Amino acid sequence: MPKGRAFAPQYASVQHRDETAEIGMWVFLATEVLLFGGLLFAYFVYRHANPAAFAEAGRHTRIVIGTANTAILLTSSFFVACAVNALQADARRTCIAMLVSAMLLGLLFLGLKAAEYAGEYHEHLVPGVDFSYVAPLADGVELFFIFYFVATSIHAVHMVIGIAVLATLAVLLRRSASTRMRAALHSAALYWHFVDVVWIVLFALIYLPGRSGT
Amino acid sequence: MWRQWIPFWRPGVSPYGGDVDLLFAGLLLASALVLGLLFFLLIVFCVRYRAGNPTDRGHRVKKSWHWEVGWTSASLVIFLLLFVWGSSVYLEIYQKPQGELSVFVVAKQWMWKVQHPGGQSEINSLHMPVNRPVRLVMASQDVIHSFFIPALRLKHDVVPGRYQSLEVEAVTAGHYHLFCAEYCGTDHSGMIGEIVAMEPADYAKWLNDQGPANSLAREGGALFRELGCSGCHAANSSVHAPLLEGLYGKPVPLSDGSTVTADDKYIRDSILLPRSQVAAGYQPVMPSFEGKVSEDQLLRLVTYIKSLADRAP
Amino acid sequence: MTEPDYLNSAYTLRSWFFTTDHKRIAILYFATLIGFFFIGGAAATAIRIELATPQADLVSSDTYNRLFTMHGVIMVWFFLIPSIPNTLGNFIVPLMIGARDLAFPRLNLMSWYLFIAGGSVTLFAILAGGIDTGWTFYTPFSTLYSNSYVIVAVTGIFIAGFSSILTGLNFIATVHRLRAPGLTWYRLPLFIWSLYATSVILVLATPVLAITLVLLATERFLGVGIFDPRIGGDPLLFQHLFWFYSHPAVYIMILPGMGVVNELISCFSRKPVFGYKFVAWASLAIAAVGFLVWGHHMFVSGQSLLASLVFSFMSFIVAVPSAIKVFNWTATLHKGSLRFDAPMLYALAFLGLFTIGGLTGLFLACLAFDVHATDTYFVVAHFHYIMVGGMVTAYFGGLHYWWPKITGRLYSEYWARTAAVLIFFGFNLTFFPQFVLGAEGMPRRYHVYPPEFQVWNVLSSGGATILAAAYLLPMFYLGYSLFFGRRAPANPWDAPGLEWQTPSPPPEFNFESQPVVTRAPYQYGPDFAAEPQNA
Amino acid sequence: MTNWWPPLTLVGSWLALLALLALTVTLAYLPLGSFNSAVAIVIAAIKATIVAAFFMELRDRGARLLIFAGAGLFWLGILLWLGLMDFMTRTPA
Repeated sequence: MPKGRAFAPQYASVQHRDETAEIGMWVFLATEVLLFGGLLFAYFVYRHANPAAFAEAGRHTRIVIGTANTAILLTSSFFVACAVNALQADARRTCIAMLVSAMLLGLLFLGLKAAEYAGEYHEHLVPGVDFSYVAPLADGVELFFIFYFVATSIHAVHMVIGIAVLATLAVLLRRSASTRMRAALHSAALYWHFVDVVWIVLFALIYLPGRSGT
Repeated sequence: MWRQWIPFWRPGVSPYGGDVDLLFAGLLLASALVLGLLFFLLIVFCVRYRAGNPTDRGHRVKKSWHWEVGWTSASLVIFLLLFVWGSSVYLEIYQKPQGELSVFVVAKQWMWKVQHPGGQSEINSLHMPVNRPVRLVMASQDVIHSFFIPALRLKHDVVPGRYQSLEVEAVTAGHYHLFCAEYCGTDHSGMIGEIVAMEPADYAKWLNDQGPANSLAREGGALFRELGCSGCHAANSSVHAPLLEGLYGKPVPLSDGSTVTADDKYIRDSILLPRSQVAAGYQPVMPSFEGKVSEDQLLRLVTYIKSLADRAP
Repeated sequence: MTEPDYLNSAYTLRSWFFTTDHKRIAILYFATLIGFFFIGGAAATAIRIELATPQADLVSSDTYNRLFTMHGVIMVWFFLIPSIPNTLGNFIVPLMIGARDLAFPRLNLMSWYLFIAGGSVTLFAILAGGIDTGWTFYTPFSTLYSNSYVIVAVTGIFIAGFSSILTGLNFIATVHRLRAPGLTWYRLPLFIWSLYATSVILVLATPVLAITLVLLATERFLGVGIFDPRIGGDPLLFQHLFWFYSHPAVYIMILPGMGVVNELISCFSRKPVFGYKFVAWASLAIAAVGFLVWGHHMFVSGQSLLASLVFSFMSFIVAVPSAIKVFNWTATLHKGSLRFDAPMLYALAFLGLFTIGGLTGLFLACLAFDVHATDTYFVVAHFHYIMVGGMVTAYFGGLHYWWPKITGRLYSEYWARTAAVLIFFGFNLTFFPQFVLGAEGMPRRYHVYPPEFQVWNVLSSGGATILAAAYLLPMFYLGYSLFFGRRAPANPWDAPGLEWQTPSPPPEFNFESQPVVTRAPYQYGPDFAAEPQNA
Repeated sequence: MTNWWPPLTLVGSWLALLALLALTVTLAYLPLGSFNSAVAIVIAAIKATIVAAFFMELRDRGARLLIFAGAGLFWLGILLWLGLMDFMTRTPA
């Protein structure tokens, strides 16, 4: 049996291994699409049933925080893409710096998200914990906020995992930049960008409805 | 007659029961032919081509496309025919209820409560006249149940949160099983009853024998006052609330600009979820009666409001 | 001196529980699944004993409800879904395609640990007091009215779901990237095609189940109304989400069985599978169209008429590729040279039982008849013909076929054939009467029932006794063969597949040198030169 | 090693994404009636495509990865299409 190779015995070459890892990552992302897909389906069903309530509820979200967070996440994605590119150019220090910046932006995102949650808690908009909303359409508004909290918290869990992965990679990259690390960084980057894409969609569904007053 | 070929199956006694039975017979026949052919081929091949049996194994069928395309399209055509047949009978079963005789059915863990329009009520049984369509209005108080009468070849789920209308009709007098077919908890298998289909004269007599009862609408009216609804929904009330006379069946403009028809579901929702669909020009001040009224009280209230349909507002 | 086989490469516990060898992981899965099969089977036995009489005499209603829920949950998620993919698939796929391992061996081990974790959590829920919702967890019963360990059980299934996803992901990457040189797609054995199709479903359907279970647990835990009509939620939304996973899951449970049967029928008739390309693409067609039919579980639930019509239509369409397969298998026998070893008996039993299951599926796809038959024993009989008559039979067939490869031992052919015949008759006696019961209108999940249904129930319970005994038999003769069976040669069936070109049991990295493939699969018999495929 | 500069495509995508974000927020406040939600979703789709094509490097990859990336979306489409079909075509019973 082959020993002392840089890659596992089922592969023929480093490139073979990395391409397989990339395929695996994309299959995983397809899975993730359907995970959030179930939520989207629920969202559209209830939005279809309560269009006015969803517009009204949309106006109760904090668009400033939402927009800022979107910009933050887009920028962090940009940094991660740069990190991948920098490592390809053997600029290991730049790569680490980019990863750390992306992580910090991710943490900033989570911080803003937490502030947003706190605000909603004070406004009694947390279904199941403290929800009181006296107005017509209150039920539809509650359905919206259930979706809002489930979707954003699952997204936040993904963010936490992503930050942890980036942190691990940043630490490991300080030691060496083996081909294995490049493949790992590539997969991690795909994951981070995917979490970004999910947020782009959530942003459109959560923060934008009802802004024009209709 | 083809029916005798399904010996264990008692004939359906609804107007479309025969159609369902015929469909079943057709499916059985088609399956029997396919299975027969398959088993025949299996046995013939197994015997003839067993290892060691000297037989002609040359001239194997090489080009498979003809066969493949052949049996693919044959199955497709048969399946499409079955689809059309099954669907047409289905539309017949679930046609829009026309019956002028409305009976309310409330399902709850684990019983069927039946309310006749004249106020007669029964539990786990439903008396109905033969050869006359009856419109069932069904509601569930807790979980999903399913109203299943095998003899009528009829079944429909009763989902909480909505009214389900269903037309039933029996052509032969008799006692038939009523089952709950959707699993609903501990006593699911105890949630059974019977359908008693009677000649019209017997049915009239049965209704009479149930003793003098208040009509559902009158009981609903009493409830309307008891629950304090009349305090607001009255012409001389100090609270600005919509009048309910002449409301039923009319379009209602809502505060969000849309319009709904004041049907059973709208009235029911307005009692339970008053904040969801607020009539235009009114404040959402009505308290929710969620949890305060049971499904059968709701039925009475709805019937009462329905009975006001002809009065001038 | 050749290197030691995978069973003898190391003996420590560590070498088993931290192995990344796909063959050892397959064995780990196999041992686990035997346990779950017997737990699920014990519940089934209790159910059949209880149903021998119309009244309640063995258990209370609450216990009965917990029994059938446990039977369903265990058998679906902890036996049928992982059965062929994770045991035979794990073992055979790399061997069949000439790879040294799966693409992601550590992910493979992790999937087993996730499975164990999910299984333990679910078993805990069962031991702590059970779940009484039925395996379908319909709302609002499961969220508001059930007084049992729903959240715990759902957590277990959620975890096991990720095990499925990892397995599917691993197979997809493996089949795409690790095929031996020369092994083009159309040279792949059909078992690989069907596992590939299965993996597609595993990867794309399971996450929807995961999110559905999250929503269910959230609603139950916080009391918010996601599916609860009190604030305008819709209980049917749950059913849509649930069946979007659970109908394709039925194909997860049958496609691998079909794959095994291809191998068996071809091997024991000494002929290539008739219409290889049709059968291969039929697997993918089933996987794809299988996603379009879920609403046929909801014909009487109050979904829109249009939806019912569309879903009924799609359900007929999805039957076409299955029909193609049955015809092709039958045609494969034509002018073959048939040997009736135990695996072939299982394959023939599969053919008959699966066809009955498939045909009765058409009954249920037919809208008007479904109104009568849904939620009755007709449905129970139908899916047991597919799941047990189809999948479990194929599983046993595959197990006997590859047993010499996996263990390096030969079992008693006499006992194996006896068991196959007993299973076939026991199975039919158990489940055929249930078609009659369903047609007569006996609803499923009934603890007590009107006395007129007793005759058929007694027949069914009698059959179940035979079936239970027949399922126990292989435990003995296969167990015996492990210790006392004759040593198996590398290729006991004289088959051309790559997995037979390496010693039994295979060495740790499967092949001594990288095999190269030069021809199509299933080249049996005198028509094809006996040159080894492993050049 | 220190004189690495980010490629223009990445910078360009990033700026385009931020611009689209500004655009979608602005458009959300314009009274377009039912077009508001359509616009929001279309812009979200464009943004997602930019991320996928440039950040996730899909534009340099072969057909196989495109199929893998598309499969999830395709099946999501099935879920939404057939699922919503029921809810949109229900008639009150």
